[in-house]
Parts: sequence; C-alpha cells; structure tokens
Amino acid sequence: MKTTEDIFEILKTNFGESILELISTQPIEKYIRINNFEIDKVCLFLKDNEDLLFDNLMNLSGVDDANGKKTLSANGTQIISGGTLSVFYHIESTKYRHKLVLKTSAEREKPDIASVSKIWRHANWHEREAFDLLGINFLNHPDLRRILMPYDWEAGFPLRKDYENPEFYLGMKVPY
Amino acid sequence: MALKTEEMILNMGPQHPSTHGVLRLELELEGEIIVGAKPHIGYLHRCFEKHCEAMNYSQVIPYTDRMDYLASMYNEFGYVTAVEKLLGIQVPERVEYIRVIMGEFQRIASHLVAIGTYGLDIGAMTPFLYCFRDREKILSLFEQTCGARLLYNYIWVGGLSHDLHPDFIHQAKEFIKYFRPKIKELNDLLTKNKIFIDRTANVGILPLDLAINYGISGPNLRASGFKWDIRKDDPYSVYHKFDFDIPIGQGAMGTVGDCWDRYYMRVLEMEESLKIIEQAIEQIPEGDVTSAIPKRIKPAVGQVYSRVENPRGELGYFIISDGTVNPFRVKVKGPSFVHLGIMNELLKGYMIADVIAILGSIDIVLGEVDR
Amino acid sequence: MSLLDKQFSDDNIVITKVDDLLNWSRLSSLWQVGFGLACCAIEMMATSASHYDFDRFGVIPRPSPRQSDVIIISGTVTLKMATRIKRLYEQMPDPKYVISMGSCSNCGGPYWEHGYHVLKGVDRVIPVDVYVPGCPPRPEALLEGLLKLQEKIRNESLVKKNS
Amino acid sequence: MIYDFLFKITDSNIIASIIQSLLPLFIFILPFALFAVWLERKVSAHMQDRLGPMRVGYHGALQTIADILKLVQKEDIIPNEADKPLFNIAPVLVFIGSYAVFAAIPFSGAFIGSNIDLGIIFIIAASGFVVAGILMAGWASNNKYSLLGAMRSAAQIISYEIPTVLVVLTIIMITGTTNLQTLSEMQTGHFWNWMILGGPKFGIAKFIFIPFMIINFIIIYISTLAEVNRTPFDIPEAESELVSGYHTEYSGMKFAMFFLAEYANMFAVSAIVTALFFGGYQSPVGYVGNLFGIHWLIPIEQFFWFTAKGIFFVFVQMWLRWTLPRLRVDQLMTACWKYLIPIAFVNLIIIGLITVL
Repeated sequence: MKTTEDIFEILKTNFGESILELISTQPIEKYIRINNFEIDKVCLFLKDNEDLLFDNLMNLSGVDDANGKKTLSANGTQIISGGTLSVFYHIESTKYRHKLVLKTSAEREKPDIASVSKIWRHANWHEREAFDLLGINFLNHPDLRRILMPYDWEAGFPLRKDYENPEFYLGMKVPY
Repeated sequence: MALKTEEMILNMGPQHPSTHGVLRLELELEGEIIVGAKPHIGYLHRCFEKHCEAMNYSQVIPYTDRMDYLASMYNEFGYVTAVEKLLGIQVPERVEYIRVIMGEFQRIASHLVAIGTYGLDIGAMTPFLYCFRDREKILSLFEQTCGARLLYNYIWVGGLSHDLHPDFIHQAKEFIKYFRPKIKELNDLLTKNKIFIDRTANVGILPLDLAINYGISGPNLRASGFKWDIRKDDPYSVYHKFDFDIPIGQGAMGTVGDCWDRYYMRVLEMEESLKIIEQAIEQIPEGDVTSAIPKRIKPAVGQVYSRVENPRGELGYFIISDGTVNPFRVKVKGPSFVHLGIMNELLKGYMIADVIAILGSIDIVLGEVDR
Repeated sequence: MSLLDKQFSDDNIVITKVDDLLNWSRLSSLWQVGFGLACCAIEMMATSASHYDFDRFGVIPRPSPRQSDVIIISGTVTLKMATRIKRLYEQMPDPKYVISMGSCSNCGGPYWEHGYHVLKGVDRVIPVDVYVPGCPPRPEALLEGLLKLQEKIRNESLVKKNS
Repeated sequence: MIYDFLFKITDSNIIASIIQSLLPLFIFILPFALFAVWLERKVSAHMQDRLGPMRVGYHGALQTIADILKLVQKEDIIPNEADKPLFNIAPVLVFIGSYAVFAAIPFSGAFIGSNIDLGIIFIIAASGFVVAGILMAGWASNNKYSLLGAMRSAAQIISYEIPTVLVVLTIIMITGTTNLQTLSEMQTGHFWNWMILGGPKFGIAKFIFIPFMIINFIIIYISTLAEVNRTPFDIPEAESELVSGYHTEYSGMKFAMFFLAEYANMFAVSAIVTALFFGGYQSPVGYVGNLFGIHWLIPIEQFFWFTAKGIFFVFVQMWLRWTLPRLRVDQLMTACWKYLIPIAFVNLIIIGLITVL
C-alpha cells in the first residue's frame, strides 16, 4: 500500500522530466501530471514494477478543460481556441490495493496523446470513446475509429464545450 | 490443388432476437465456426455525459436511471455516493440501510432478467417467464415505495425521496420466504438441466489474467476465480456491517470461467443478496430520511472517482466540479461497456450457437454500453 | 371514377360484412416484431410475460419482420438507429402498424434538449398509428395502446372513402 | 370402403381416387393444424402461468383462424435478390411433402387414403420432400440466416432418417409387413398386443422383445422429433440464433404454408409412432361397437383412438418444447451418429437374432 506521494517519488527518480507535478491542493483526489508523449512508458512501468503492480485500469476519461480563449462567433455561438484537452487515468492494484490518478494534457489544436491500449486492453474502447466524443488523437492506437457516434458523423466532437449540433443528419432533422 | 474457400460475413443485429437490445455484431464465419467478431455499438447513445454538463447535480439522477435500466436503483446509488463524497456530507444511517435494501432487491431483479433471458437464448422459454413472474413481485415492492416500476428517481443526494411505507418490512420478509424455494425450482429447471450444461459448460472460457487485463469486474470476474467484490474490498455505504459470502467460479461443470460458471454466479449471488436484505431489515434504525438533503448542491472545485458494485460489475462515476451548480464533467465507467470489449477475444473458435451463449452469459445492458 | 369504384363506394352489405371479418382477423392477430430498443423494451417484455400476458390479445413476438404486423418502437431512437428502423419498417409486409411506446420515441422524451444523437420522435422517419405516453409506460398503458390500435383497425375499410 | 363408395357414386376410378386422397386434407389436416397451433399456444401459456389467447372465441378458440385469415391478407413479399421460381415453389413443396405422408396413414380400419403395401417406406420417402423444400427455401431467400438454417436442417433431417429407418426395419423384421393397415390389424385386441409390449404373438419371445421395443420407441420418438425440427432439435429455426431459419424471408400465405406444414408434420410423425408401436387405430380395451353389436360405430371409434393417440404424442412434443433448452448443431450430430445409430443397429441385430431363433 503506497500513497500518491511515494509513487510520485518513485516515478520522479525513474522518469525525471516526464513527470510534471503532483497536484494535491484540490479536495478528495490528488493526481500526478505526466507528459502526454511519455504516458505509455510511465504506465507500463507502473503496471510491471514489482512494488506497484497497477494491473487494473478502473477508468480512463477524456476531459475538455475549456481553459482557452473564449470568443463569440458571428452567429452567437461560443468558440474556444487554445487551451488543453486532458485525459485522466484511474488505476489500482488488485494485489496491493493502492490507487493512483494520473492526468495528461495536450494542446487543443493538436491533441496527441500516447495510447495505453496495449498495456490495459480495455483502454482500447475507452480511448476510442475519448476520440469519438472529444477528438483526442491517441498515438499508436490499433483501431482509432468512432465508436458511439455514426461512422459518417461529420459535425465534430460532441463533448467539447463549444460543440454545435448540425441541423440535419442524413435528411433527418436533429434539433427538437 | 486445395479448394479455396471464402469467409462469410454475418451481421447480427441491431435487430436480432438475442442481442439484448441494439448491439450489432459483425461475425466472420468459416462454415459455422467464428474466426473474428467485431462489435459495433452506439445505437443507443443517448448523450448522458452531455446532459450531465447541462443539468444541476440533482437533475442528473433521472438520467442515471435510464443508463442501466435493469439496475436503476444501483445507478442512482453509485451517483449519489460520488456526489456525497464530493460534497463531504454524512447521510443518516437509516438512509444507508434503505439504500442497501433497495440496491440488493434491484440486484435480484436484475439477475432474474439476466438468468431468464439467458435461458431464452439457450432455447428454454419457460424459465424466462418464471423469472419475470418473480421479478414482478420485486417491482411491486418498489412501486409501493416510490411509485415507479422501472426508473425510480428514489435515491437523492443526501437522502431519499420517500421513507419506506409501513408495510414494507413485512412484505420484504414475505418475499424472501416466497423466493428462496423459487431459486431451487430454477436450479431444477435450468441450472442442472443436462442440455443446458452441455450448451454452456466449457464454452467461452475466460482466463483470469485476461479478465483482469480487460478490466472485467463483477460476476464475470468472480466466475473466473477471483474473489473481488467492491462491497467487501472497497466498502461503501454500510456494507461492512453485513455478513455475506462472495461466490467464486469453481468450474463445477467444466472449466473455471466458462459460461455456466458465469451464469451460476448470478444464481448464487441472489442467495447472498437475500441474506443481506434479511440482516438489513433486522438492523434498520429509525430516523428521518430527508433531513440531510442539502438545499443547494454546489461542491467546491475538485474531482472524485467513486465506484460501487452494480449487478453487472464495477460502476464508476468520475465527476469533476468547477464550483458551479452543474457538474463540469461526468464520466461513467459502465461495466457492460468494458465487458463488451472482450467479445472478439472470447468468441474466436466457437460456433454461431455459442455466440448467443457467450453474449448472454456476459450479461450486457446496451443502455449502459452506449450511455 | 369508374363504375366499379362507384358501386363500392356506398355501404354495400357484402362489403361491410367482409370488411368486418377481415378487420376482425387483422386486429385479433397482431404479431409484433420481437425487437426492443431501450428501457421501454423491458416493460414490453414484462407485458408479454406472465403477469400481463400480451398473448391474450393474440400478440406474439415474431423474430422476423416479414411475418409481423405491428412494430412497437420501444425506446429512444438514435440517429444511428433511425435508418435501421426505417429499413425494418420497410421490410414488413402490408398492412402494417406502428405503436410508438414511451416519451422518447414519441418526441425525444427527456433527451429532447441536449440529445445531440437522439431523434426527437420516431414519426420523423416512419408513420405512427398509436402513441403511448410514459417514461416508461406501464404495461397497462401499452395494453391500452394496443386496444386503441384494435379500435383503429376495426374502423378500417377495404374501400377507400372520399377518394 | 370409402373408395368403393365413391366409385359407386362417381363411376370413375380417377375421380374417386382424387376425392379420396383429398379427403384427409379437408377433414383432417387443415382442421388439425389449426387446432394444433391453438393447442400449442394454450399449452405453452398454461405451462408458463399465463392464459394464452382469450379474446377471440371461447378461450381464444378462433385464434388460429384469425391468424390464417390475416396471413392471407398480408402482402406477399419476394425479395429482389431472391431466386423467384425456387422461392415460390419451396413452400408448396414442403406442404406437399408433409401432406403426401397422410395418404398412407391408416386413420381407421375403414379409411386409409391409399392402402399401399409399401406404406411405411412410402411415408419415409415422401417426408424426404420436405428436405428439398427447405433447402430450396433457404437457398432462394438469399439470406445468410436462411441459408444456415437450411443447411442445418438438411443435415439434421437426413442424419435422423437413419435411426428412424433402422427402427422401422426391426418392426418389419418382426411383423414381416410394410403395409401399415396390416400392421395395425395385427395389433388388434387389447393393449398387450401392441408392438411396444412385444407384439401380438404370445410366447417367450414377446417378453424378451419388451425392453428392446421400449428402446426402439425412444429412439424413433427422438429422431422423429428431430425430423420435424422441434425443440430440443429446433436448430434450423432457432429463434435466438438464426432469427427464424429458412423461413426468415417468407411472409403472408407462403409463411402460413410452412407454418401449417410444420404442425401437419408433427401429427404425421406421431401417427407413425402410434401405428408402429401403439396399436395404430386399435382401441386398447375393446370397442363399444362390438359390445352392443353396432358395427358402423367401430370405424368411428378407431378414428377416435387414432387421433387421440396422435394428439397425445403431439402434446408430448409441445411439452418438451416448452421445457427443454435447445442443443447445439454439433451436439445434435453427436447424439445421432454416436448414440442413436449404434444403439439402433445393436437393437436391429439382437431382434433379428431373436426372430431367427
């Protein structure tokens, strides 16, 4: 059973620069921020290290941080430019019973994040979902397609805060 | 010269009698043998997460109901647990007890549907109707308590919408007395049936290491032989006060982790749920169930991941609050979504008839897969 | 208007009797497509199970749309599913009927505002005969919907009036 | 008897035989199929704590009539991609196949559609028609589920013909006849003369036969169950796997033909089992007609006993259907080739030896 601080120290000694910071100011959950291109290596280490054994990915969720510059377009809709899209990883060890939260962020304009789908297999679908709804591009993902929305959906990524719904899809009226 | 043969692509669903809703499976067949399977989901994507961002915390509860519509009570339970953690409030003990009782009744109801439809998939019609008959009794209990049969909006943040009605305890006891022999009847009719065993034993074997790597949880993980139940291993609510067993797969009819084991886990879990309900209605304290409901839910900036043991497995809510009355982001980790991801691995090498058996034994609810 | 049409346009006793017989046969054997979408599908299953017993009215689920007369749209219709539902409806042989079960398929239900992937009402793709309100409708409500559909069929006629 | 009567009226043997061969269709098969569908729904409902059809007629007695009337009204869809001639012929062929069987079934001493000497062999041959029809339906529909269903069905029916024929052979060896009427006449008297209890000849051999006959009966009942695609062998139309198998694409009247053929078939195989093992149309306890000397009553009584026995076996089929799950296709083949056929063979040899001795 290790605390987040212990694990942060272990990661810091092993990966150095890739481990950005430990956020412990927020209530309830502390998390470690990690470089978006190194996240797969860090995760592999966390899973295979004898003392850590994080074998269970509880949840992987993409988030639109909406921290960019907000402007209004001509027809009154909000446009966000700049800022980041993030992914949270909640992992735990079924042997040692410790839990850890990781966060990694990428530029909104070029959201590339290394995929962990080879480490925990069901991350495959979670990442597809994050791609589908938020447009986060997972590098080295084996099968990055839309999963919930139709394959021919062209109106963008619905969970982004500045998403606008189209009027029609295949001739069917979408708004109420 | 060898004869060149071609694989046949068979589309199962979205409208198919046994895909349990609107799942579409693309099967590659060689004769009747499956060489590949691709699930296509999203036919019931109802934009739950978008709705959460537009509603306030208590308005989200009805939407959680509609996610896993066979275990609505438990979805609410999981959601309010997460929000209460975020708010840092304590709820009265009576409320926790009632939540546990309702949750366990819901678990029985959900397992009854799982077992019944599984029988239907294998070809036995009658157990399905018997299961629905018994489920109807649980639903009438729910209905008397909160007025709805399927989607309740009963468990609120900090409390409940209504207290138990005066006759509830008596009726619950009656139900337990009625239901115990019915489990035995079900075992005689289906579980121990030779044809049923032939169809399900040694089919769809899920090894433990693969199961953990794929994030399988709940009865499916336990059937693979791993004693892991969030009610015991990461306790929430008042589950630590009850004495119950966690059944794990023994491979009694074939190999550990086959369809029969997964099916039988659910039968055994119904017994355990009955035990929990019995203890809970003995111990339930008096009190007010609405006193701790906050007037306005406005958590501080922060985030929480909270999980409960849903009838199907680990149901997790990840909520980020930005300090306003609406959640900034709610992500649901639904067990069915995760479980469906393993289909390709599990189906290879089996026959078409086994697809039904395997899919049924995984027990998915499409509402939760697609959300 | 041809002679034949003219002769049939008034309430001929033979025509009405034949009408009654044919309508009776159609309304008392409405086979449904065994097809569920979402939450309402569970209530639909409960309706055909022991307690409520759809079979009393002659309704049995058929797995193939080719052999069924009524399709019960039981649940939220998403944009991805809408094209399939339309196709399913087209596969059914005439005369065919549609019961829209639940708020979601009537008008989008609770998803009407923010449901970017929800079709707000199945009547945007296929014609609906009977709307059953509720979220989800109780089995009794679905039975009532079926009775309403039977009433509608009872008043149908071989001969088109006012045409 | 009836043929003579018809011949007397019409004075033409062609018309007489046509009318005679059409009689079972109208006085028996169609009413029976209607009745059986209703019975099935009622039986299933009462097994499942339900009521079943209640609204049309007394306890839904007119339900099937409404169903058929409705099916007649339905649009007849022929899929664009289907092979049209085959698609149209298939249901007719299936219907003919199951109807032709009735020609040789002895309903009573006075009435048998066609009293051919090779009766039982004819029945087995005619039921082979059904396979061709099903294969045609599956192929012509141009639907993958139909094709899979048809393939399964063909494999299943052909495999299960073998144990059926082996059992029939043992009966032929004992009785020395293939004429069903002769066979039924042999089992006259009381129920201890039935083949299941060792046949009419009294002696030591009769008692040795009994266990083998019971095994034979079980084999033929199981394999006929498979031949008419009933649970636990309803794999070709397995609802939860193949939608509805070979008739997935059929609608309206063509579907009704499959539907009626299925129920007609159910009675046909029950009739075979009855004729071979349970005394055919013979009463188990003697006739009221004999008691009071009213001889014209006897054929009617015989008809009653035959249908009663047949419907009893149909009921058992329904009972099984609503109780048992369904087998998988390879398990089905295993059951046939590894168990039923060897057992039937051994039975055949032993009974052969006993009859020779």
